[in-house]
Amino acid sequence: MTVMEQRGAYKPTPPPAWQPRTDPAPLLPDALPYRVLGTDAAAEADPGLLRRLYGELVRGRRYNAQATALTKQGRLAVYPSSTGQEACQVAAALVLEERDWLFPSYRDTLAAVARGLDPVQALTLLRGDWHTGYDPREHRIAPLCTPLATQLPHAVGLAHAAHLQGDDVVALALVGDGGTSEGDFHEALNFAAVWQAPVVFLVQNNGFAISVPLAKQTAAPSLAHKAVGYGMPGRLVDGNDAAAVHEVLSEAVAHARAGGGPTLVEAVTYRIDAHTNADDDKRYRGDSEVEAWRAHDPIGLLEHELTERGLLDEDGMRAAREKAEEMAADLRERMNRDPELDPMDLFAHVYARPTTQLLEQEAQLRAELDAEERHHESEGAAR
Amino acid sequence: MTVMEQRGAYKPTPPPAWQPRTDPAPLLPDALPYRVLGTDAAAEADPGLLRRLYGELVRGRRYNAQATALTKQGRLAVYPSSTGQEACQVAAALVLEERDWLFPSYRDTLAAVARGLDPVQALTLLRGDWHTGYDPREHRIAPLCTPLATQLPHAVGLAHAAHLQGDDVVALALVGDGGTSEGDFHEALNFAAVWQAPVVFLVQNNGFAISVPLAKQTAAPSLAHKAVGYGMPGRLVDGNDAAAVHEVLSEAVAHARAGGGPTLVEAVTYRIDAHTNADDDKRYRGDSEVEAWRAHDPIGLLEHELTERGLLDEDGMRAAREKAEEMAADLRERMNRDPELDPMDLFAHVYARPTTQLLEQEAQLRAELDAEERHHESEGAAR
Amino acid sequence: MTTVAVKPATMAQALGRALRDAMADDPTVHVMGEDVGTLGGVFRVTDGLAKEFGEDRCTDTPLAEAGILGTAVGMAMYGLRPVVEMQFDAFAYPSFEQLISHVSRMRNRTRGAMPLPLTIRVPYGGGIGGVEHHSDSSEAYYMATPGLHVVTPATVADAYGLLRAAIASDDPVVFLEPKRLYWSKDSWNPDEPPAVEPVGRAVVRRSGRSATLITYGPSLPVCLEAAEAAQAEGWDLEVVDLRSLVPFDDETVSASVRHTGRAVVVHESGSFGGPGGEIAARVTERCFHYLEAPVLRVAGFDIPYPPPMLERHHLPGVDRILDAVARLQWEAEN
Amino acid sequence: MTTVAVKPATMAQALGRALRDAMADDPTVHVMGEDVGTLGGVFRVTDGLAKEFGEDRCTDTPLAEAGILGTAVGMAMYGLRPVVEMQFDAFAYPSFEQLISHVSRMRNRTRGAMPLPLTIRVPYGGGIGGVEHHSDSSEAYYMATPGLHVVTPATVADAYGLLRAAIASDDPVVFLEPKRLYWSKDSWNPDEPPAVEPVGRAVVRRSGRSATLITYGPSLPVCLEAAEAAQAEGWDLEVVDLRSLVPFDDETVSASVRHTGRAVVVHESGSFGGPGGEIAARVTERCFHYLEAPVLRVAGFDIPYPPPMLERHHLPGVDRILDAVARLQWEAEN
Ligand SMILES: Cc1ncc(C[n+]2csc(CCOP(=O)(O)OP(=O)(O)O)c2C)c(N)n1
Ligand SMILES: Cc1ncc(C[n+]2csc(CCOP(=O)(O)OP(=O)(O)O)c2C)c(N)n1
Ligand SMILES: [Mg+2]
Ligand SMILES: [Mg+2]
Repeated sequence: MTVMEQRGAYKPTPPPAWQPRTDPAPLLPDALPYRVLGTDAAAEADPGLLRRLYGELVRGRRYNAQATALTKQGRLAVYPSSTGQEACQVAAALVLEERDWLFPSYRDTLAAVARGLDPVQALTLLRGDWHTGYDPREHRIAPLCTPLATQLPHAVGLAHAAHLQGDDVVALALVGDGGTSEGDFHEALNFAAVWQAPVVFLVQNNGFAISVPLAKQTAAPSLAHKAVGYGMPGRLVDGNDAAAVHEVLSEAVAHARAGGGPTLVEAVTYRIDAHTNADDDKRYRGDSEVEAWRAHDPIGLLEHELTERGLLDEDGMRAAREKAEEMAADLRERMNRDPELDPMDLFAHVYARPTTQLLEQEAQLRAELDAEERHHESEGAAR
Repeated sequence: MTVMEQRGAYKPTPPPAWQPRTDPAPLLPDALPYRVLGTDAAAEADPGLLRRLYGELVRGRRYNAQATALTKQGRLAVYPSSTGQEACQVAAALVLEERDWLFPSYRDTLAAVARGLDPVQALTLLRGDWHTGYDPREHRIAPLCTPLATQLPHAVGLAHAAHLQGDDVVALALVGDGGTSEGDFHEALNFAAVWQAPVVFLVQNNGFAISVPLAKQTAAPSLAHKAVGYGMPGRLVDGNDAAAVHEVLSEAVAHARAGGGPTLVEAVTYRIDAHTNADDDKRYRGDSEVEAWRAHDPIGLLEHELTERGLLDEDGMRAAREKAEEMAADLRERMNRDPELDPMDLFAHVYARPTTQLLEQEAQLRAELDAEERHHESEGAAR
Repeated sequence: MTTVAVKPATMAQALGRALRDAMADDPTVHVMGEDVGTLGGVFRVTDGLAKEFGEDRCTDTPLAEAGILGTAVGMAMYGLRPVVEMQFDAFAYPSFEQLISHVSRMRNRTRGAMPLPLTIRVPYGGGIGGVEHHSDSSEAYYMATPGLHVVTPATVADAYGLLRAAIASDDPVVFLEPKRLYWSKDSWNPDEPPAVEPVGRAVVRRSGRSATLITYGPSLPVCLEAAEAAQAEGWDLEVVDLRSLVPFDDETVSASVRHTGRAVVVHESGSFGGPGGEIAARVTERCFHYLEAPVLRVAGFDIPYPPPMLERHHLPGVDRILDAVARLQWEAEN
Repeated sequence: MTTVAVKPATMAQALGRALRDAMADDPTVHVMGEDVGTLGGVFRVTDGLAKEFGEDRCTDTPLAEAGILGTAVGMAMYGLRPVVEMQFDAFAYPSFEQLISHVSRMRNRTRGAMPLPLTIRVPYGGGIGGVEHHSDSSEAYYMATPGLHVVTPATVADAYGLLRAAIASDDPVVFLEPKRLYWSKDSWNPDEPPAVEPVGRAVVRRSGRSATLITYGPSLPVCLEAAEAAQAEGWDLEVVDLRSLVPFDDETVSASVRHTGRAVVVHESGSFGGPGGEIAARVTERCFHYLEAPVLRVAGFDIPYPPPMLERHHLPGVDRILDAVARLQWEAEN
């Protein structure tokens, strides 16, 4: 239609009714990270839960220390420690029902362990053993995900599928501050909001993506502010305050389960150790920053609260430490045994049934191994 | 460090000072799309600018009609019309200085034409002729971009490069509502904000991505709300109100030029025609919706304003139409001539210098063409 | 006995019918992608599915290919069988990280505990006058990614049979649909759709003694035409339709080449690093002493896909195939 | 005359030096990527550049590979010469849409008006005990994308010379850095870095008469070792280091194979659809009548890259190369 045809009939009208698709106000995070410990809100926290969180934090810290030690002994190929982030790891595990799903990144083995996974299974990948050490469906823990943020659409799809099937299942996905810059973060959150999928996104903002500080990662007021751009609520929480993280995540999970859709939670925390054992954090940060965060330690915070309120005494602390030591000793002991891998597994699971090409390659490797063995045997016989 | 080593020294402290990296309030868009025409703000608009916009809108509408007609005559392979969106197209072109860069998508040939590009050059791609019909550097118009949102990081990089070189250049990038769902949108806006690059993003929210309505694309309050998640201002504007779009974009460009960083502008508009000539929009939308938007037509709105205020009379309208018809006649005439393409160009610009592999393939094609020609000649001679 | 109405169907219709039947047979089959619901897809392959099965089973997604494939992975993790549509070949590229890092590896990563029965439909290839990014032949990327099956039909019956098999497969299948054959027709009985074809078997479409044309998808009709034309030159060409690039049917292909002693691989995809190199290499490995000449390749040039007005120069046509056949060192025979 | 200190440098250091010298020579050269600034890169290749040239010339970007490559495209459009680092092979996949749809096509799209002088550095390959996604050999994807150059050094000197050439090139270059050779050493004179090598020339690293090993990057040292070991078996192997996969140096490779009459292609990348197929096919096309046996391939298996504890079974080693050489139908010779 040309403008000529258009004229005459034309009466200007206001644009067809525009209205926001969602009210933005309730989606915006609070001005400051939500805290419980050391605030008035602490009085309302369930003592049983706090004690449980405490035990898990102590065990988690010990787990981190043990895993780090195992890298030094060559028993782990690499370990990205979550020391300092235990409150996030533990709370993420504890808010879930058995039927729910956890989507961890490479840094989140502790969350899997806190959920009940055998630490040796959790560490299989990082040990240099097979890529995944457990059956994800049995534990409802997705494989540890290395390509950043790529696990987020998986969590959305799984939650959506469960919802479509009428199952009352929530997915909780973990991602780092750096991971929020990836396109997959964006696409996942958008799909989740459009589909109103029962999924919770927990960003552990630990200040760094390897060496890159948050200021080079984003100019946003907070990462939680990204939520409004998808039409989901954003929540900001003190990530070292286990009670606060637990409360905020519990609410988000309940909201999702009730059909309210996804939530984005940013937990402000700090990575106390280097990125991994292979990293040298002296190159990009000073001790004073680390020290400032040590003084806001998740275990210390909770321990202080519990002891102040008479919910924890020396005996309780000792008991927690002992349980942690037991776990560590068992882990150490079992990680010191060499895992047994079958080279033939290289071909076993590429497809449901190997292609003829793979069968040929399998035969080749088998022949090589047989030859190697005969060689060893004959060498042995010769001696 | 285990929790054991940690205890004793520990004094709980509040978390190291947290503060928003940006104040979110000024980043949020207004509750309703900004309008000028038909509101009090119109009185302040520059009459000269309004008349110029009017002339361009009339010409733009005629251009859209002519291009659509050319598809029916087989003179264009495909045409994605911007009928109904002329206010966005024209304003985007007019707010830029000559040294600035425009990053159009496949739908934005009109913006390029309004910027001064020869329509035949703008339509080269859509005609089935070579991929880009003009020298992007000469016109500071990037090639029409088909893979959605992929032009956005280019705009950011170019603006950033100009800024680093000390050049006073702004880039304006166009994208559709559908394109905002792509990861590249997210990554581009994030880089832009972190780098404070002088770039303006204009989302033409025309209600659809082919057949998919906005409600299936996003649950956000508005697309402009996405800005806060990157730490840049988001602006919402009536995309059919040329004066309003011009004002909002001008401000954003000035802000960027002054070193204030990027802005995200959402222009609410409507695609009056089908997605392209190949699309059948009856499959996904009713006439009444289209009619409602016709009553809020960008040309009608501006014409009404101008005639009401005595800034435009029948003569002025006729003059605008005549100029538009001239352009259309010239375009029609030139598009009816067959373009001349040299098959050898297939190899000429793959690399700065063709590889030996390409030289071989070039020789092959040349031999084939020579043989074809000899064949034609001998056939001609035989007759 | 009732007489059955045998009427012509296009490849697009056969694909749509395969989706419909799969969805009817198995409630875990979900179709998703851009414009697949209300519109029925830009090629109308999914026409009617949203109406018949509801928008939850045939879903218009947001516009984000990595998101589409990534959420489909999650759905498959939960036990569904997603069938994803990528709108065009080149628009699948944003999903490559999900494809390579997850789709192809999830089963292996979990030692079989978490297979991904996913089908990714990708309209591919040129010859339809499409502007930039609408005519890519991207099969080399898929072939180089272990863990994927790569399947492509060339006939209406195979479009049905292979798509059913792909959806039924417990492994991820990249299902390449030759765009320019969407409107090709064949008669079939709509009450009795063609058989489900096993994935991984090539088929000899034309028997011959002089040389073998090895091809697939959009190039099959061109090769059959070339074989007809070759008769005039005294060549009796055999034509093998691969149908499945992964797994590769070495048996059928090698048997044919051992029989003829000469071979040309024909495809639209670029030559360098394209499928033809792999095919020529493996045929040569297996048939070296039967070969009278090196296996030749007729392929697209090693250039970005050309604009519509030049595409005829790029696409392998009958003449270029015959030229290659002529170069198969026939004099050596006598 | 002063005596020059010749001291050993690692490949990582040579690469760093190449970046430094390029930045010093040309102010339009910009280095960007994840952790390339303050940290100096996870392999320390960019160590010191941010300090010497400022963060605007050596920039820690946000964590988004498509964004990194996409903004680099824009920077190149404005006349800069970005050198992008992808942290690991598998983490380049998110950038593939930008790579395929723009980086490789911009010059062609604009008929040469807008070339993209971009270098993309990609650490690749295995053998370093890396967990999943840290050991991919992704060269097949790059080779199948016309418009890209694909270059990979195997020696310390080439690391310098080829990277300088890549940065100086007016075309986009994917520069593949063999991770497990980062710490390989060679002596050089830091005051007089090695020559800038032209992109596109293969080089014979070892002369021999019996058969040619065609290889590149991480497999070169393995091939040289195999060639030494082969002597004991009476085979005198020639070893060709391709250095550039695109453009491919047919001349050097064919000359060698015509001379020896036998060839094995060796690479870490998977065999099916990998570089070896292309190489074997083109060598066979060019040298058919000189070949005593089909060109064989020794490559990684067609599987996702294995966990560290199994990678030694996957990587082509000396024995596997010698086995292939043994299968080159030596009996046919007599
Ligand atoms: C797609 C992708 N790009 C790059 C990497 C390499 N990499 C591993 S961890 C990391 C930093 C991640 O930072 P963040 O998301 O904040 O998580 P954190 O390590 O702090 O837990 C990078 C760049 C990767 N794993 N995946
Ligand atoms: C990456 C990518 N995916 C898919 C397409 C196919 N496609 C072309 S236009 C279009 C819809 C775009 O909608 P929108 O961004 O709202 O822009 P509009 O067409 O409305 O201007 C789609 C899906 C594409 N061009 N690029
Ligand atoms: Mg982090
Ligand atoms: Mg739109």
